[in-house]
Amino acid sequence: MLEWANIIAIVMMTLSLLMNMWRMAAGPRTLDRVVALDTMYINAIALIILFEIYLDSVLYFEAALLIAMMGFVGTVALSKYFLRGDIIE
Amino acid sequence: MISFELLVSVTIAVLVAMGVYLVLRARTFPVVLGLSLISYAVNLFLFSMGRLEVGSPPILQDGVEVYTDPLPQALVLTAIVIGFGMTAFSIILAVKAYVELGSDHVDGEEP
Amino acid sequence: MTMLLIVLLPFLAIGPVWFAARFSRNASFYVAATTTGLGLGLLASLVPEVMAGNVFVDSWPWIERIGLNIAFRMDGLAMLFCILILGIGLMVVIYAKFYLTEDDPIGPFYAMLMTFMGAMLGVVTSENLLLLAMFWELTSISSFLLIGYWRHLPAARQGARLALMITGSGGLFLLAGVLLLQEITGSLELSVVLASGPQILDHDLYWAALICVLMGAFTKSAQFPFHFWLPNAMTAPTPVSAYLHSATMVKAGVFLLARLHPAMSGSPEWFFLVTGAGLTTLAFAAYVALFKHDLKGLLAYSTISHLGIITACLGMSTKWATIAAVFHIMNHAAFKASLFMSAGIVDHECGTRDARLLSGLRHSMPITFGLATLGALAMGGAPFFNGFLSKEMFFKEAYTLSQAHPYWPDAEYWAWIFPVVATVGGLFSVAYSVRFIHDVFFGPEAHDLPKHPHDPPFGMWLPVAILVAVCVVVGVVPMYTAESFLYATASPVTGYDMPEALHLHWWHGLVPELYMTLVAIAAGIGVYTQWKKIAAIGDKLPTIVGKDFFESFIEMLIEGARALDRLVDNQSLQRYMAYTISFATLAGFMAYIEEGWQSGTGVQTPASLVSLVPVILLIAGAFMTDFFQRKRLVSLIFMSVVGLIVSLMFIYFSAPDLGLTQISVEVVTVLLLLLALFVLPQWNPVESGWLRRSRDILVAASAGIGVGALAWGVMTRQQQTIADYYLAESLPKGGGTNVVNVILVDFRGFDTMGEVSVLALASVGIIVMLTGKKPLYPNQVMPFPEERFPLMLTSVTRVLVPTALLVAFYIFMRGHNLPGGGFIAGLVAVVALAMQFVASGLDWTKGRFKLDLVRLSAIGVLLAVGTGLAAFVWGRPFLTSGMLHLHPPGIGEVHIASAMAFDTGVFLVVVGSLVLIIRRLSRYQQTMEVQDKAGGNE
Amino acid sequence: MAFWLEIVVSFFLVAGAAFALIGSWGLVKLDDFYMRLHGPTKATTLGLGGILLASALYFNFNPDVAGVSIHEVLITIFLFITAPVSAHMMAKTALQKHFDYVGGQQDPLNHPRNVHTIQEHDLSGMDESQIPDGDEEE
Repeated sequence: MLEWANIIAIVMMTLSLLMNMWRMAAGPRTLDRVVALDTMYINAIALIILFEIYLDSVLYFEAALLIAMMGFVGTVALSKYFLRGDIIE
Repeated sequence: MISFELLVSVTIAVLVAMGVYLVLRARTFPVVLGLSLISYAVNLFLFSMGRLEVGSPPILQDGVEVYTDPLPQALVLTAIVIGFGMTAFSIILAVKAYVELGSDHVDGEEP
Repeated sequence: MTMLLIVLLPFLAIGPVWFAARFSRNASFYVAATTTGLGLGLLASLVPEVMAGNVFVDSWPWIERIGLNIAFRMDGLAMLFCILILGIGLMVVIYAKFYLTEDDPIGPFYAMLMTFMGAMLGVVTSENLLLLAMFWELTSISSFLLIGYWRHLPAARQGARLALMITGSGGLFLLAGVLLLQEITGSLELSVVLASGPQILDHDLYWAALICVLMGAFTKSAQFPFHFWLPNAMTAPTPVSAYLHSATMVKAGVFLLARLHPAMSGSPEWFFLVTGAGLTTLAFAAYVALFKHDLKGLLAYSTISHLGIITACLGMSTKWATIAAVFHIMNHAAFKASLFMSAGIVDHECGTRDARLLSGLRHSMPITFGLATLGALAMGGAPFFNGFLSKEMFFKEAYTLSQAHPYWPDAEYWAWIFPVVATVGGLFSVAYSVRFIHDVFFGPEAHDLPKHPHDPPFGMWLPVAILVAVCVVVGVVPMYTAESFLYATASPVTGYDMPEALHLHWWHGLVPELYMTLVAIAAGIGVYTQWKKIAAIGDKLPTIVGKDFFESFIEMLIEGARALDRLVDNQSLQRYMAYTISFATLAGFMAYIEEGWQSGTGVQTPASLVSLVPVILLIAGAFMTDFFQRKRLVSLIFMSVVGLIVSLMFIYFSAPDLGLTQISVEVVTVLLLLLALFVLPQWNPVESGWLRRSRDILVAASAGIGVGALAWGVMTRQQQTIADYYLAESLPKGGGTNVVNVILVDFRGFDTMGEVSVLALASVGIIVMLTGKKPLYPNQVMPFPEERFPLMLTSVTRVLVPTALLVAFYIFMRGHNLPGGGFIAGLVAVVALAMQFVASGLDWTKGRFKLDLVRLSAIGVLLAVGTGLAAFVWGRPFLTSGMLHLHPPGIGEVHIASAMAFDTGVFLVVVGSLVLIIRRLSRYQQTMEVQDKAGGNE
Repeated sequence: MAFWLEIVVSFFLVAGAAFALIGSWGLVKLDDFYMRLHGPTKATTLGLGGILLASALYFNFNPDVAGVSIHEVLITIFLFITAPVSAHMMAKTALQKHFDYVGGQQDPLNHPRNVHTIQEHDLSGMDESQIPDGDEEE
């Protein structure tokens, strides 16, 4: 059952990734793309955790952790770029 | 049949093609982006020389016998970092050129 | 051993000579003179043996694979040249001491002279032909330096360049010739080559080898049509001209002919080519010499002409002609060196060497007048001088040729050309000798000279006197002075096929050569009296100036190269890149076409439909990066999608370390590009037409397909891996279970060390680029006077940054056993610090984060290197790692491998360099903002 | 692995994924930027929380998998701190840039409540076309 649940979850996550990509491509504003990118990062974390459950392995948690961190920094930097232009003042 | 080998090859091909197209643009910024894309492709290419294995990372564990090839990974790891060094250097070169020359055309002057 | 020492001595003296010049000119001079004298002494110890007919060969293996040995050979010919080089060398060293003024740096001069002397000695004593070619090129290079000694004179530089190009390329021909000889005879050793004369003559490659060797010899000896570099080299200081261009270097060419004479002569090719070149040069150069106003120019052409005599003699290749050639080599060296020195004295004392200005110097410079006259008589071939003897022998041989020869058994009317040309050459030789003396020393005394002339100091005329004495003594009593010596020196040239005895005399009775001499002398004096009229005729004849021809040839080459360059490179990077990439792609496809492309038969891993999605995303991301390339920011966002998916792929395909690295690098790259984008324009203008775009798409697509096909071809084939070694040895030898990290810090630690050094260097380069005065350039103004640091962000980062640094530390510590390590930990720390910069600004952070980042990365590099060096303490090779296993209570087992220290070094370099880059770039922008504001207020 | 645990884990997995999917669906479907921001920041974050919870249960209460894993906690904390902040930043940006929103309301920055903000800052002399955001055409 868990296996099936896992696979369903993975399919759903990939679907949402595709939707994010659609939003990213469609825009219309650049900030929409940034939101989509941020969402993609979060979905990627989810995918990695699902992958871990699938493999019964804990070797990939750091990747999830780092993606969470990097996604945040990336989004913040982009937002700051819109706000101020100069991201590091 | 779709195989991972095929998918990765297609990926590499697309990355190279897109990267090359960007490298051929007339402004410095796309050229830097293109170089980044090409270096993704190159990293993937080198990595794939160790063949593609799912779920057998080269972390030694008791009772696990199958590991993927660690050597290309080690090479690619440094390649990623060095690639970053190159990107950083070229983008700052672009900034400097723009500031000094007043143009970010790759030839240093507006056509 | 003695021979090696003779050759090495001058080279060993280079340093001391130069060094001594820092103390005094005299010290340098004494070192140079002592060295030369010592060489002469060493040579003297060999002379008796060589005179007795012995040949010494010493050999030490050097690069045996290509047949190159350090081998020396001392026979009569080598001895003759050694005596010339060292003897005249000594004269020149003494003369130069007085000739050079205080302004001329004497240390470099003597150092170059010593280099040349050593190289020349090497040429004449080499037993190995390849060694000879090497020394040969060294003479070209050192003569280049010597000719260009007065480097402030453009003419000197041009002359030096010309000489180098002609003699240097001749040297390349010689090298080819030598290799061909090796091909023919199977050996580079002279003893073998000299013994296989018939084999060489019969070989198919004889022609090619002969041409190559002759090119080398003719360029060096300034034979027509390669003569023109020699007059242009007369811009050199006179000691150099006397040494290189009369006595030694130009003789290297005829030396080569003489050296290979036993092996390569005896064919019609040899006869016609060598004799033809010699006679042409002889007559042509003697004619030109007559009309030269520059004394050294006159002497230069005279030298060419005399070299022509020697060449012609060697070309005739009969027993007596060969002996005449060797005899003339020594005679010419003696009188021409003395004349050059006399010309130098005149130049030195009068400030000019223009024959039109000089006049009547016999009153003010009696000693010089006497010595120069004697030298000129020898040059003109007057009886009782050494020049007379060898010229007589030459005339005799030329006359003999007109009578009969193996190639034309009966007397042919055209064969008269030999004695006629010889006589004409002699005639002009007499004419210019007379002119040299009469113009300079006779006539009314000149009063408008730059300097007031008087006789030079003793040291300057002594060498001239010694040489002139030799000329006279040999000329008057050849049977007691030169006979046995000539016999010994000429033997190797004739292949030890010598007449019983030589019987040198200046009176042979009323023979044809005597009439030829008399005609030459009488007509020569006649020509001199009418030389101005003849010159008027000569001016009307078309002249081909070799130098101009050569210069225009070089100009043509350069122009051709430029045209080719313009064809492929129109200063457009785009076009250049397109060509380069197309060419590389094409080359790749050529390999496919040639070898045929097919996919491998290895096992393929089937992929699920789900795994198709990331690939689609990646392709879409990459495509959008291109599609939106004109909106740079959007393009950048799509690129970071590509980075994200690539790192997911790494994770999926069992490379967690790579995934971690990729995602961190991705974010740092985005930060950096955003920083840069703030300065750069936001959009790309539309620039490419559809044609250009289609071309680029074509190039890009074919490159992509090529690389993709290659990847597919490789991946579907069975793999030969060396991974098993690393997997098996990682724990026992590297003390870690994360094999990737163990490879990085241990097995391939040397590579990693290089790579962190590159990273550190890149950051240093970036600092340099962003340092200095920033030019004012219009830039995006700050759009919103909003709060600079959003409160929420700032507050959250107060918590997040320490957490992130903790994560970095954690990843670092476990890196040896689980995914992580110095690179990744460093990147995480960089991102954490960058987050701090974004949230709170540079100034805030700087107040709390006081670290010299340059020093940090330097410490990192040193730590990595130091860890490697530490292995030496335990007597292990560089970068061997040691291990320490600790069991502190509560934590479990802790490995402390020395690799940990190495990894720390990596960590520090990554943090230092990357933070430095980011900080420097944002500082740069701030400076520009300040400038913008200042500019706006004015 | 206990059956009940499997049920719980499966439930959280599917539920979490469903929330994430809904979040992305919202990102695609909703009409203006302010609305679209809701999907990812709320639904997706919650969905990820569900998946993380499932993972924590799976790895910590599963006798088949050795060891204790606290990563999920770390990630959860990290995510739940950062997600609001990034959402805040983006919303702030959108406000600043006067993004339109559906429903006929005026520019939020011109709302009476916000007028003083504008007065405080002298916007004159600022050429807004120079704002870097990549949206405008040259």
